[in-house]
Amino acid sequence: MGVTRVLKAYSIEEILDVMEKYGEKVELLAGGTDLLVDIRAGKNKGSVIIDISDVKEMKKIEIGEDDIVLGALTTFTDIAENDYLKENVTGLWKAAKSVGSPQIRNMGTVGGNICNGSPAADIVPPLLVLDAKLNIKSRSKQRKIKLKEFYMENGSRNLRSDELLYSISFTKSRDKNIRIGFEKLGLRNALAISRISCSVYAIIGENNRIENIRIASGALGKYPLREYALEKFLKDKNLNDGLIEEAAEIFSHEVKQRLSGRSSCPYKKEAVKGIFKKAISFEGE
Amino acid sequence: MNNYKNIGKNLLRVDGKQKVMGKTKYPQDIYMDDMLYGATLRSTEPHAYFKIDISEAEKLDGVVKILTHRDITGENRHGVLFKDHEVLCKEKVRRIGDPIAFVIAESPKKAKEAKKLIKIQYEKISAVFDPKEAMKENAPKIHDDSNIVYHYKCRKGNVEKGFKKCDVIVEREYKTSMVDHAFLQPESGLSYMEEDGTLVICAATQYPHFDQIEIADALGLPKERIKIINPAVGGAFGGREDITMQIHIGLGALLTGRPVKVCYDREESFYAHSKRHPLYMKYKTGADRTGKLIALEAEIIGDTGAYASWAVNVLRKSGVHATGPYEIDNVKIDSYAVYTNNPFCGAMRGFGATQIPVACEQQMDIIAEKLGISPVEIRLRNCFRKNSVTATGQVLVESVPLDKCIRIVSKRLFAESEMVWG
Amino acid sequence: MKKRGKGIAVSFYGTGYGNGFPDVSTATIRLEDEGKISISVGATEVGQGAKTVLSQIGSEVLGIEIEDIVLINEDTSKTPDSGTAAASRQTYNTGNAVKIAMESFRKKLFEESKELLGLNTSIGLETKNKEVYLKMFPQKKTTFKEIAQKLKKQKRRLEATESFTAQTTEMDPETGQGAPYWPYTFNCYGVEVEVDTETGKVDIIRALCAQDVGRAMNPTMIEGQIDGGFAMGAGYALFEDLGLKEGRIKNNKFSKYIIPTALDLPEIEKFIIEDPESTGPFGAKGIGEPVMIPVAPAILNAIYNAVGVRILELPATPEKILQAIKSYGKV
Amino acid sequence: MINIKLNVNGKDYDLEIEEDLRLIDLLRDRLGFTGTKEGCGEGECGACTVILEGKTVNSCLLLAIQAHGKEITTIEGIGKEDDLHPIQESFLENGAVQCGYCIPGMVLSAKALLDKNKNPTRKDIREAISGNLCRCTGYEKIVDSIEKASKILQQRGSESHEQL
Repeated sequence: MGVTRVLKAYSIEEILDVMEKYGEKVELLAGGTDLLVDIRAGKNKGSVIIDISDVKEMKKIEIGEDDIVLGALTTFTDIAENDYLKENVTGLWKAAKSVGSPQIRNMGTVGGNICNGSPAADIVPPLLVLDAKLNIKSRSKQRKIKLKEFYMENGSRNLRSDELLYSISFTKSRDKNIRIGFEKLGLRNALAISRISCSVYAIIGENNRIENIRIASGALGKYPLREYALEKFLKDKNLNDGLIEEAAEIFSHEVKQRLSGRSSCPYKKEAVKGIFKKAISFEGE
Repeated sequence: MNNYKNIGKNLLRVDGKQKVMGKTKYPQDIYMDDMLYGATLRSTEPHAYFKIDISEAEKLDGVVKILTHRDITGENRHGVLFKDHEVLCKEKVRRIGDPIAFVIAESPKKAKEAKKLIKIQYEKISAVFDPKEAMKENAPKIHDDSNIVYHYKCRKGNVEKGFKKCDVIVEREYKTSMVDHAFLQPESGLSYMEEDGTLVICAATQYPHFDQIEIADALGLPKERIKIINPAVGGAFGGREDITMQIHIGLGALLTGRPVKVCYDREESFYAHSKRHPLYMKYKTGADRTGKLIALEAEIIGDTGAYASWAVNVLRKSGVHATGPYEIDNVKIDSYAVYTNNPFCGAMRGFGATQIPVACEQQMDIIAEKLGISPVEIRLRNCFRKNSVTATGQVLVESVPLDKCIRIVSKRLFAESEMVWG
Repeated sequence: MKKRGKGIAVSFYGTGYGNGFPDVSTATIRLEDEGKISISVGATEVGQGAKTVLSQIGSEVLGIEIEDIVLINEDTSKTPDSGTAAASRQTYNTGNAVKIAMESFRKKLFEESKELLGLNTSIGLETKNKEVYLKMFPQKKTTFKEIAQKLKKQKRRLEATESFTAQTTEMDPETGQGAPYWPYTFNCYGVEVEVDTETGKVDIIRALCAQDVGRAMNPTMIEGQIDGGFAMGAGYALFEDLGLKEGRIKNNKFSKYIIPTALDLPEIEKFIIEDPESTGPFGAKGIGEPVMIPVAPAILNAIYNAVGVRILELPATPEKILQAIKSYGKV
Repeated sequence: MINIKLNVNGKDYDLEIEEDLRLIDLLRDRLGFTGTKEGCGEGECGACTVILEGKTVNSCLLLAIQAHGKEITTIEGIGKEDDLHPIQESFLENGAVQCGYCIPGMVLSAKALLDKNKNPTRKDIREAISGNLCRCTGYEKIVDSIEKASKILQQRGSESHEQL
């Protein structure tokens, strides 16, 4: 589809005005790292483009008392250069740093990555394990939904054409035994789309008891997924190498079912074990 | 190192400063007044007859002319060795990406728009993509006669007798992939007429004087009427030896009297230029207990895709280098170049000699391991030295420092203990 | 678990078109206004450094600075045919043509100087710093500029055109016996790789390249060729594939056709080996293609040394390596 | 058509453009900054890198409107004929240039890095140019050149401090 109009908005209000006016035909241009590729291939869904890259109120990282709020236009570079996130939300920081290249990280946004809905979106698995919520606004009302409810079974997204995702928030963890890991497997060490990615959030108590655990994967399904079966298996057990091996086998089995019949299945069901083990090692750099 | 004034010195590149300032003009960086823009319509079928209807596209405002094979003023052919390419396909396409029409319009957007309005009906015919199948008598013929373009033979000594004397024989089959030059500068060209009637073709190429001949032949003009300007090349690696858009823009400028420019995007570039030949290599290598090579037999099949390009020279180079740099008394090599309906293969860095070591250098390691000697030792035992004789009987009379290269690398790579293997 | 392995590979490469096909390069040298020297060749600069190396070779013969040379190669109406910029032949073939042409230009230059200086013979004439002087009586000298001005007045041009043809014979069609290429270039490369046995991913952690060059014309540029050749060889071994399916290129753009980035390559230890080739200009041989050839096999041998699997079909993707490890690897 | 204002290499421009014009096409076709190159059209190769408000971006993945009211530096804004930038000087001296097509993007990625990180490690440098593909050089001499340029800039930085 061609592009008929390009408008520029400087505030959320202006965005909502244009969305109200053009409805289905609207396509939001944030970083552009996905949309511009679609436009060039004529695959863009809407023909009215709103350039929202200068809406200041959506470009922020707020470290609050209880919550951390990322404006939807927060770029991967913003996250990668945020020391608080590097120290305390390492998995999210590492995922942001692993995206594409410096140029792509300087433009690509968290909101764009979520809305584009690629199964290999790198920032989504860590946000899933952080049980992040999406703050959505339309002219008439405001909604807050869990990220894990954003991707629908039929491949569409829980976002109406007159609604704007303006920020993402997750609870701030003050408990120091909280660990957040991320690992990605790409074909090369930069400019690499994830073939498998995995993020792990865990509260590890005395003698390594897993008091709470959330796991999410990327590129192992139609969109990034929470791995509930794996979480159930690990919860309340003591984290040790043997347990990790067992969990890796379960994960492999899950992937084998999910991707059976697809050409990538034989490889991904094996390689997922290695990626999971690295994610649950909570390595930093 | 030597007492020369400039030889052996790290003098700065004469073209470096312009490049570092971004001032170097590649063809896509050149603009002229009154310029028209071209877009090539390429086949989406690997093997088919086709019918083309440009009537609707011609009427689109902004379209100045749409070239098809009918507009060609000279010979509708080109090719570095055999003239098996068509400038614009007449009635049959042999690969996905074959050029069928060249739209010339006032803007790139208009040219692309018009391209979509051209109607093509394909009448698909059976295609073949595996060279081994294509070699068979009953395989679909890509060009008129046999699909086997070339067969190189090398015979030295007697391999049957040789293999009987071997303590170890290793037989494996190898296959290399079809890859692309991936030079950073996509193809782009600009053509215009000068006052004195000279037709200028400005495009990145590796052999301007040969392009001149091919363009003159296709336009039916004397070579002296054609001037090739080769302002700057953004990498080539063998991928700019075959004609891509040069004749299309030359014909466009000739027939419209206005400058015509075309810039391929990356996707079109992937289909427009040659690829590296994938090689199927069947190797049988034999050595005695000490690791001395005695006999080597190899059958090499190169898939050259829909057009020959440099297939003969590439598969010949594979054949000559098939032994690796080792003295072997008994050698039997057969290397074939075969047409298929794959994208066409031609020159790429190493030209047939790059694929070979994927096979023969692994054969050496396999033999070494079976004999319990190190990969270094087996290479030093067999490698060419001064006055060694190659499989084609050529005497390497000077400058053969291969053993020195092996020692320098091995000393640093392998710890002392690792030098003895197995 | 990460396992390391080391591997080497050697190669030889015959430069030039080969098999008796006439491999000819032609160069024209001219004295331009102001005493500049122009070298006109049809040799293309594709980035390999031909313009610089050919200027170095030409300037050496006249003992002048490279800045005093204008290298013209962009326009067929102003340059002779010097053959393709391919087959690693430009330094060797067109380098020789430039050297021979410059030597005959030098003779003509001395003849002109003899006239200008009123000498009976050109014996003893030398040239340095764009001056031509009598060795035995240095005050007797003229400059390139003066000669150029004299010629301009006389409406004459001082130029020399020479060609070089490489030695190659056609091979016997039945036995393949003959001398298809000359000269040959040799090398040995070694690599150390690290293979992740759980994902099959390969990282190259060390690279050593010993490259025979005959004589190095410009060491820094040769190192650039070795680095670039190594990168292209690494891509060939591990990443690159057009993904052909029924004649269709699946990986037809840079997001799918994967070439190495700066983070995929190790620091490369390079060793330039000089053993001058008498038929080469100042002993030089072609290296443009040879620098790429032993990389893929060295990597494949190193992968075997690390995890005991032989990858017989390029590229050595994580899928193939992991599948091979699971089925028969020594891990 | 829409109007946009932007500053390129220190000069202000006020232009009427087609709404969906990409930034790279504005720079090359409208303003003649042909040092910005297109290599892939999908933000993979970095040959179209420019610096937008201090950060490197792929100008093929931006609509021109996104640069409205902003400052852009292209290769033409780096150094002058007789006074090259230390990065350009170092690229020449250390053999970093071959075909030259990726070089404008590489120089800009290097500049953006050194503006933020005066003393980068070789890994930092490789990371900074990881979005700039090169097929000729194998990157090593580009990394060498940026490392040496960082030393020269630090030296000049300290010299100017002494003069203050």
